[in-house]
Amino acid sequence: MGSKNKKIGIIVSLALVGGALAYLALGNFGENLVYFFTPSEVKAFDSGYYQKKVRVGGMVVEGSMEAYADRLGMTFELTDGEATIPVTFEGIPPDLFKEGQGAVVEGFWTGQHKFQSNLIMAKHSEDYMPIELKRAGVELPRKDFMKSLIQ
Amino acid sequence: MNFFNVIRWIVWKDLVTELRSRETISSMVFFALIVILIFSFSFSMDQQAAREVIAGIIWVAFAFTGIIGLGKSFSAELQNDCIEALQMVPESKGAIYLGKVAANFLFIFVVEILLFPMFVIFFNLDVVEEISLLLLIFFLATLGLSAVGTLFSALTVQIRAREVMLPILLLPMVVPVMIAAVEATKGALNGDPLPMYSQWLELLAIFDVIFTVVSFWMFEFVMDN
Amino acid sequence: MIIHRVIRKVQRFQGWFGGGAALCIIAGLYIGLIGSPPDYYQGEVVRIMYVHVPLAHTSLFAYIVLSIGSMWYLWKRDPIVDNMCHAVAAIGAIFTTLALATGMIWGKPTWNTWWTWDARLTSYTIMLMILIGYLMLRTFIDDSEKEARYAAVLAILGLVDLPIIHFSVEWWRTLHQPQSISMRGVSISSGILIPLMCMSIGMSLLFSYMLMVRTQLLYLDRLLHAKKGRLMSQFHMSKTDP
Amino acid sequence: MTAIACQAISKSYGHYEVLHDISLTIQEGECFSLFGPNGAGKTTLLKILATLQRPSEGRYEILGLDGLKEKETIRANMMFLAHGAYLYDDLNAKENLAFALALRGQTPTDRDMKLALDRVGIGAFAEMKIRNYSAGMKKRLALAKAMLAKPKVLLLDEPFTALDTAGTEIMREYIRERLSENGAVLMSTHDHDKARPITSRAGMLNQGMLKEISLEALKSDELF
Repeated sequence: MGSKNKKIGIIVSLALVGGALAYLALGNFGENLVYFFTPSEVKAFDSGYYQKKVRVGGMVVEGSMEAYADRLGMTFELTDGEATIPVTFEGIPPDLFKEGQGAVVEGFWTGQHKFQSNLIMAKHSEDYMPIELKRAGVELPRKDFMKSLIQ
Repeated sequence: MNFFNVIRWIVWKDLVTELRSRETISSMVFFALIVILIFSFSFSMDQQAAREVIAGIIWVAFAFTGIIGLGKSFSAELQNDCIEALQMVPESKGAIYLGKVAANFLFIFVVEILLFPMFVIFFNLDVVEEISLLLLIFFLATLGLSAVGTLFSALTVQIRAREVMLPILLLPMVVPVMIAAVEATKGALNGDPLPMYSQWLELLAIFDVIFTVVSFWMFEFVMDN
Repeated sequence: MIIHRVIRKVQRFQGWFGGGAALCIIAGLYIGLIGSPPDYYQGEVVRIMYVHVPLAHTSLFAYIVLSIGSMWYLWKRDPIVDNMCHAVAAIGAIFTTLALATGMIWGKPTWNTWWTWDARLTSYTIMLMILIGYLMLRTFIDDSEKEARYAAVLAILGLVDLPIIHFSVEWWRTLHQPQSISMRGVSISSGILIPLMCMSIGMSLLFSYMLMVRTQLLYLDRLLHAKKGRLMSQFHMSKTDP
Repeated sequence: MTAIACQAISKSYGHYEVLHDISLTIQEGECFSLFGPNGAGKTTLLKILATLQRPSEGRYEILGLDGLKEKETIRANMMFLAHGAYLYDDLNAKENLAFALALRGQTPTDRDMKLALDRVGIGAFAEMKIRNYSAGMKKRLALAKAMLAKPKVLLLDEPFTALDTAGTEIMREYIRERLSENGAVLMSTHDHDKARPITSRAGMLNQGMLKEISLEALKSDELF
């Protein structure tokens, strides 16, 4: 290939890759590629999503946790600050699963607007501080969980 | 321009030898048939359960079949040391790359078209409405597979243990193609609305563009010292 | 060539890198495991972070070094750059394996799962597979020039592939927490930050030290092979010459 | 003008150095014959000069062009008849010729191809698949390819193996024709009787080292 043709080749290549990368970066289609949905999104699901396995992430609402009396499992509510959804869970939750903390649950959004789950994953934030400081009421500069939920 | 002539002649040569020997396509088809049969023996499924996993099965079968075709593409050049003649072509090696990608794409795509009815029969799929969309998914994913696969075929054919190294190097690289193809196929077979999985088609197209360009330039270093 | 001069200069301080690494890692482990307080949320489990995070950062850095080195090799064809790439791939594979293992040990008590196909985990796994494929590829080629060329091609393709893999799994909102130290500020209190920084610096120094030693080893090995081959052929020549 | 000039070329595979410090100059119109026992490195040297392999050390020029940088121009003016004939088993003789020359950017007419095939004596098998050819016929077809390509520099690896007496004469006649048109030829062979009539200079390659030998020495059998 002559050097002139090589130049044309390089320009075409750069244009193609640049265009693809720009589309990747500027296009908004990345929004749909998520590991988990937020409760507001779940509430807006149409019937196409019923009975499909999805993951939902949010904060466990304080005081909403209620264990079943007769079997393993519980109900609780999950919120993203705007919308709140009820979750029923069967099984043993992880140790770090607590009220007021983040969690990702896997399961189905039913037509009755309840989330049925059998797997809870505790999501922790990127904040780390000693327990004494926390007891003394020291807060890190930003709000604990929400920033890692919505970057 | 000689660049495009070389592309044309490479495609012509691969098609003519394939039409006369029928080695690649027949071995691919029979291999894939065996894979389909084994899958359908090992999962005896109702239609609902099949929907969940069928997209994955289809693409596992297509990827393995594709690897057979891609491996043959350059191992055929080893007869009478023809690969050395390709290395001595007084033209950018990218022309050979594009010709080979076109031929490989054609072979794999034809095999996929031949095999898809088998999946429909063995797994009781209902695909009439989505057929054109499925063809588009096959087209984009096969292009991505052959773009990377042609490069690795040329690379592994010139080293020891070539049959083992082709899948070992190729499969990790095409993970994005496999993820996107499976997700899009799943969406199409479920009859989901297109916007729910159109981003996977876009991702396939982006992968195709980027990898064809990068492999085009890297092919120079694989075929030439 | 300039790279040889740079390597020779840096290598004079090789001992400092090794010593610094030992010092930082011993201090970091002591503060991290004994001296520092438990986390308010994760408790004692947080201590795995002192090993996991530095390993993960270093292995990512190793891949970046590998791909830059590979591009440089294809451009300049300097064999010592290839020795460096070979060295960094082996060390990177070890660091990546350890980062994944410690991550799994951390994930089980905190997330309640050993493994999930989250973006960061997936791309690290593929990175490890590419590195292993890279090291395997190198053992199957006799011609060292060809070996270097093909290995570089593989590394560059991986460099293009890894962001797309990361992207194609999930773009944002992953189970993995975001980075604690970023443009937006630091969200670690100092009692936990100090051992983490100590370990990070120690691990980077350890990586650099290992890289220097191994590059040197491969370089000398290559010279030795060349010398040996030359002596052998001269020996045969003297026997067959009348 | 100098056709081939290589300076201090070395090549090693792993532990073994195949070529050691080879320097060689061949002028236009010269035929250099390379002799040596099996495993002496003849094929490796030819492959390096054919731009198929990169030397571990040293540099070379062909027609005044740098062998590591201006490979594409060199290739357009050079032909390498290697041990493998570079032919596709499922194509016939004419298709093989057309394909090989098209890759070089040449488009021979049907008549040219027929003439070349007749000249090497396989015109009757022009439409036959190469798969059914004998080794000697394949060699003749490769020669026909070189006749159509008309290269300025011709590299030959064992040109006389598999050829019968008539085939050997056709090969020698073709080499003489290239030399008369100011081409340069470098060939490796161990058959000094067949090579002597066309050799202008000769060299002995042994254990990776090259030593030039006189034409008189070629006639005596002591060397071999």
